[in-house]
Amino acid sequence: MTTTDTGGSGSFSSPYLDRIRTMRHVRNGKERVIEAILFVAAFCAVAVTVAIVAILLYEASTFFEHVSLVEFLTGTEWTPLFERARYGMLPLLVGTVVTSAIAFLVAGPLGFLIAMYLSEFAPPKLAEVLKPFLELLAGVPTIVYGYFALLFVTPLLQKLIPGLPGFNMLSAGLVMGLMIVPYVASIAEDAMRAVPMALREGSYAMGATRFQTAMWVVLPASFSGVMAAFVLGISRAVGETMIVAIAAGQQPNFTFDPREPAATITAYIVQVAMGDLPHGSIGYQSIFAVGLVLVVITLFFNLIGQMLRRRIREVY
Amino acid sequence: QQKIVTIDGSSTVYPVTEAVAEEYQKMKKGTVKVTVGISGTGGGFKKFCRGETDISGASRPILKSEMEVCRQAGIEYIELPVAYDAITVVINPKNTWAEEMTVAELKKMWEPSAQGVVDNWKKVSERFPDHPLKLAGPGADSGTFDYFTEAIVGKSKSSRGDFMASEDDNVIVQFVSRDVGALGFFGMAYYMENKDKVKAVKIKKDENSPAIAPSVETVNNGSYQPLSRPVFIYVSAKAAQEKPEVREFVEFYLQHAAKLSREVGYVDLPSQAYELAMENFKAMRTGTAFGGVPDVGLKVEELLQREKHL
Amino acid sequence: MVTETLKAETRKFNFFYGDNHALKNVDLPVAERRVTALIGPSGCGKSTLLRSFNRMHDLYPGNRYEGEIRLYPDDVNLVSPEVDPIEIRMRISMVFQKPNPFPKTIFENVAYGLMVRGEKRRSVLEEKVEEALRGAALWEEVKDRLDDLAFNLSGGQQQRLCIARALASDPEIILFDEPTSALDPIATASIEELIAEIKEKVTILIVTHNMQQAARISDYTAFMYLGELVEFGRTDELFVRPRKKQTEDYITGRFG
Amino acid sequence: MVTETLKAETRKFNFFYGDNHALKNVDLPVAERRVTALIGPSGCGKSTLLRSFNRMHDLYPGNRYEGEIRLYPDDVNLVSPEVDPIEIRMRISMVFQKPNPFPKTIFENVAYGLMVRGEKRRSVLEEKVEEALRGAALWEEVKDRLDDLAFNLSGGQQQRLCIARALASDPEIILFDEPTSALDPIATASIEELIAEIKEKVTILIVTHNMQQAARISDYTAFMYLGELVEFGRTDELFVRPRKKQTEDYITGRFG
Amino acid sequence: MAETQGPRLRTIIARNQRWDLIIGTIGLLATTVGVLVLMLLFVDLVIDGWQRLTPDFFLNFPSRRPEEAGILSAWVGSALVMVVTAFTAVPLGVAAAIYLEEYAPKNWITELIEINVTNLAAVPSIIYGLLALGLFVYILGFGHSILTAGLTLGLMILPIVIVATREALRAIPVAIREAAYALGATRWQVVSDHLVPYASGGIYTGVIIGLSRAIGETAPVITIGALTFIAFLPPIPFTGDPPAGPFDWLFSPFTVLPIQMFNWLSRPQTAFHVNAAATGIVIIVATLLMNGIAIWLRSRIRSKLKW
Ligand SMILES: Nc1ncnc2c1ncn2[C@@H]1O[C@H](COP(=O)(O)OP(=O)(O)OP(=O)(O)O)[C@@H](O)[C@H]1O
Ligand SMILES: Nc1ncnc2c1ncn2[C@@H]1O[C@H](COP(=O)(O)OP(=O)(O)OP(=O)(O)O)[C@@H](O)[C@H]1O
Ligand SMILES: [Mg+2]
Ligand SMILES: [Mg+2]
Ligand SMILES: O=P([O-])([O-])[O-]
Repeated sequence: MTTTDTGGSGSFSSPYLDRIRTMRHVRNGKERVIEAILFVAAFCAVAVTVAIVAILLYEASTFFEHVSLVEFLTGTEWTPLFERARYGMLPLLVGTVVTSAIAFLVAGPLGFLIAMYLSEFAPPKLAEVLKPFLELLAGVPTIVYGYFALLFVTPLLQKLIPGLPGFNMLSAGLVMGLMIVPYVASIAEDAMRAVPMALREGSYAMGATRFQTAMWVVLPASFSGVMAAFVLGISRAVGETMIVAIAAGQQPNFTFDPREPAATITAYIVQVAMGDLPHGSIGYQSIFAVGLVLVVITLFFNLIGQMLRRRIREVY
Repeated sequence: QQKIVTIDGSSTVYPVTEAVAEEYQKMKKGTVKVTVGISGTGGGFKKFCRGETDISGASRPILKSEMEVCRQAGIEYIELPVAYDAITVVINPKNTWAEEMTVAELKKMWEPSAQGVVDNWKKVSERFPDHPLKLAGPGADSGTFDYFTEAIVGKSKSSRGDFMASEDDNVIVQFVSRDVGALGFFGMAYYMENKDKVKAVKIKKDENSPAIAPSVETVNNGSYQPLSRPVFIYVSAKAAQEKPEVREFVEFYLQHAAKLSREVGYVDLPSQAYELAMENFKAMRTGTAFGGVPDVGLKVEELLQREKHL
Repeated sequence: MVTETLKAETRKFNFFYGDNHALKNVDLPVAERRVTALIGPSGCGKSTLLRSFNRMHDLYPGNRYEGEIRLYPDDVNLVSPEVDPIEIRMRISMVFQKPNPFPKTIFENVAYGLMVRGEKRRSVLEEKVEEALRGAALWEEVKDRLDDLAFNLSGGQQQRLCIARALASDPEIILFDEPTSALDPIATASIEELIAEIKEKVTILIVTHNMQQAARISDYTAFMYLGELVEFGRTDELFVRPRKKQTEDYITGRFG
Repeated sequence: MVTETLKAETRKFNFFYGDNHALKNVDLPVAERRVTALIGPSGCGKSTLLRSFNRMHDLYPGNRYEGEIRLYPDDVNLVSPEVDPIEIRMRISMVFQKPNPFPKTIFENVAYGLMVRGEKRRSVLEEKVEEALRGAALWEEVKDRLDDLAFNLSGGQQQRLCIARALASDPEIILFDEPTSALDPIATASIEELIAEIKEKVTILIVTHNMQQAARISDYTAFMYLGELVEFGRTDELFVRPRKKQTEDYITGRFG
Repeated sequence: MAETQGPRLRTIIARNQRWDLIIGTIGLLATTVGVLVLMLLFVDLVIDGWQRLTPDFFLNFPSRRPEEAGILSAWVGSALVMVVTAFTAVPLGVAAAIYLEEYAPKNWITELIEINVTNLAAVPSIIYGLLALGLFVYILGFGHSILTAGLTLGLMILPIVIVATREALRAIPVAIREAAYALGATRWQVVSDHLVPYASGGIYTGVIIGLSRAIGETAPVITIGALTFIAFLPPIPFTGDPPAGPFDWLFSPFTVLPIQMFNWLSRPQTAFHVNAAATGIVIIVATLLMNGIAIWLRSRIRSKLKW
């Protein structure tokens, strides 16, 4: 057995070591300052949320001093700026629901099919060519979509549906659906791609076709991710403004008929904002009140969506 | 220090002011900047009385409540009429039954008690067919809306709320042009540009008066009643005194208003009206000729001579 | 030496990942109802060869087969483009390195191969599933929880489930790619036992990096190196008297 | 039998990944300017021990050291919270399993350790970089392309670059974590040669899963199993006459 | 000898593969619908507006005469607003991402920040308009200025920048971080010498996508009250006399492209609608160009930096 002893010379004293030691405190101080700065930046995200909530709550609270919450949530007439002011926001809510539902009926199936096609069927080369196009579709400004809905889609629809008014929820919803297709498709595709290749190989090795593999293995494995795509897509539609403001008409209309014109929550906000905002008036506060409702709805959908998305990440 | 003239207010007056601003800035070779916002008459006055703007466009006279706000903020103003407009009631070109309407019929459609009730032409009058009625008009911040309700319903801002309200008159054109049962109203300029898409309703003051269509002549000769109206700019006296560019701009405005308002589709005032206005401005005669209550069917020369009050 | 029936064989078989020439002129016989083991250092092409047998490489673009893999008794070249890879995969199943059960119930996992074939009769499915699970020595452990998710099984059970899945559709050959490398010694032993049992019915081709395992379970062994088949022979002979220097170095642990 | 100088030693050293007790009462001496190899089956804690020597575990939350790792000659406990991990890392460098050059030029890669120390003089940097690249037997191959991106080198060259990077800042110990397992045999040979050379100057601690490699290059070998140090001794003795049954089983390939 | 199952299987396979064909075709069609809509949209705009796309259109101020009107003040306004937006979102977003990815301990504060960022990304843009109206316009008194618009859009795209930066940071292998730490680098040295440079491609991509989103955004800008006739340019940045001078451009009135488009769209004369379409083309080309650059950049990073 070897005998060992400690000590001796050794190359231990590096020329920089003294400096390293003396600089330790300076270094740590600097590191801490930087970390603090970065933390403040990260905390800005929270600050923005707090600011949003605070502003909305503050203005809305004065609104609710004049308007009862019950009327606000259950009334079917919304005419806050007129002589006979009514503050029932159901018409706006229904407008929002109907346009979002139409958008979802377009974007859900289409987005799902596209995601499945790109992740399971398309030759990789083709998928690489098609995907940027879809992403571009998501990049088109919404005002352009609004223009498209009003001046292209609506006239087209009027040829198919006689008597369709010039402003209607159908056209706005359809175009909005097209707008969120890439968004839904990309989240759903992410989820499907997260399914490990090993599962697919397992299925193919049994002699399954692409369709069988997609439906019986990939889809169940990515199910919650696909659901997340749907939910987040709906949340997008609920918050979309310019398309509905331009193409759906801006008249609060308590109807579920998609052929009718109607205002959504977002459309009401821009409509009021387009005039002047008489700071402090009930009209001014009303947009914050409905804005609050909008935030609550989108937040709700978003939380569900994130939860579903996280679940699929946890599994794989 | 940059020289900026800030203007906001009526969308009806906007085309005239925009034209003047454009010409003026051209003349000044960009040394003076003019911004023209579109907030509607009411919105414009709110900013004006907060001292945010130098000039406010208005398609109706200033209201009592607005006068009060201005007074409290110490804002004095000079009221200057710049053109005539005829609020035009429009229907779909395929609508054959409502080419002529009385003020009473319009009232029946628009008064607050119609809200949620009058939703069919039949409910307006027996002579109309059984067809759904769809209404569109400028929003609640609009002077056109105020004037229309004053003239038709009898009380400013008094209207039903369940119509398609838009500050954007073009939206109203679209609305009416695409629905046979639709009816809307806006400034004449929009009608002139969209004669192919919408049809103007001839207005009868009452059962027995003749039906008059809006046009330059009927406005000028005072027969298109009660929907002819002068439109104004209100100039802050303080700005006019302290900012030479504001003074210069307003003088430029009054000199060119006749030509430019014709150009953008409005009816110009008689030339002595502009002279009188210029006189009033130079003399800094502040206040409004109206007591804060719009006077329907007034002649411009008349009001220019009137006693002013703040 | 006994005479064996040939179940399949590769002939001057080459494989390319794009430009990467991964298999070079491989001639490998696969005897029916015997276990043939592929050994060799990491990256030598074992998995590549194994996966060629059920056309797994068709799933990815840019891959190319050259030469033949003949399947008997019908004597087709199973890598020929005219042959439908799906048919091949139905006839030749595969068990992977990491257990990869589907996110479904135990029953559905095992029945999958049959359902793919369009079998819908519940009674047939039940019978086959039980048979396969028995074959994979898993029946006793799971018979009361066939409707549980397969994810809830242990690693070794999952791997046996994958074997049951492969067995259920009566394949002619089962390919195993390091089926025990992700398992603990006890699970490993049970899988090895299983392989010894099922070779009564099915031809088996297995990749393993564990030479002891190859020695224990296989009848024939092929040693590969850098994409080439260096030596092939009866397992008992190859491990005791390797004919090539490289083989000897490898099995004595001198490299790899 | 020679007398060695002790460069470092662990004393009753324990390590925890959260609740996972990964190292148990390890007592390992590290002789100065010698190569000490850590061997053992996968998951036995070799990397964990190695990474403790330069406080890599400090980077992740929830990790805990217990016991001591003493560094000589100054005799500090290098895992004590009072000791600056940055100082330790400057004195004890590490070379990883997969070559991990920075996506920067060859020069910048090698000079980085000095730049971190605040060295800015170009002449000093150039001199040191050349010295380190010579030390890593890479100078001749790259001297004309020091401004090329390091990614353009081959795998073996990249690993030598990483060794040069570690050498450039004159560390007292270099830790190697399976430095050749991602390399081909030729590159492996060149790295092994290199290690033999640099041990003239630096103390080396190396993890390897290849027993032949441990036998070839190390002076001392430690065999670990399940987080414990089972046996430590001179390499020539340990491989020929292991004292423990487990060690023998492992080096004869009976498990692992 | 086992009999071959070949022929029996072939009929089953043929039946199964019908679905592949059907779904494959439908999928391809669905995907092309997206591409087709994009083309339709663009062609529709181009047919309406291409004739106005002359150099004069870019060099003229808006005018009451449609054929003389141009978008000079609008595109300059958009550009300046984007400068403020970028200066708001980039430092904040990158710093926040670095903190979350490299520094944040696992505790409830960072958890809170995390949840916040994902939710902020889903807050409708119009709500940012309300925030701006309440906070910047009225409480802070920035008025309807370039500063207000830039800050608003900057906050709006903050989550986009944060997410993109985090993804770029996450793509850098742990091995690179460990290599740097092992040489004795401090956390900040690792971040500034390695992580940020290596992530820069991904960060640029995120910023460009964020800006392309901001440049086409209409609703929040309308909400802060920017629907205005502007026929002049803001002061040239950083040229005025101190103290307020160099930054007086920030407080200047302005207009942006989508607002100008919206303004023209609401005119009675169809000639103005042509202008609106032309402006639409400009916006769409600008956003598509930015998106294109981002997509290109991303694919280049992917092929260049293969870890
Ligand atoms: N998808 C691929 N694309 C390109 N080359 C590949 C691919 N997969 C494997 N290779 C290469 O082909 C060669 C053979 O790989 P293969 O996976 O067959 O080796 P193996 O013997 O199974 O090794 P291991 O024991 O590590 O699994 C290797 O050089 C490998 O790098
Ligand atoms: N980050 C970690 N968190 C929790 N446990 C870990 C972590 N890293 C390693 N372990 C566990 O600690 C034990 C020792 O791991 P270590 O990586 O040191 O093994 P090793 O001997 O290096 O194995 P290999 O040869 O596979 O690299 C293993 O059981 C491993 O699962
Ligand atoms: Mg393999
Ligand atoms: Mg290890
Ligand atoms: O915009 P108005 O002219 O209707 O007030």
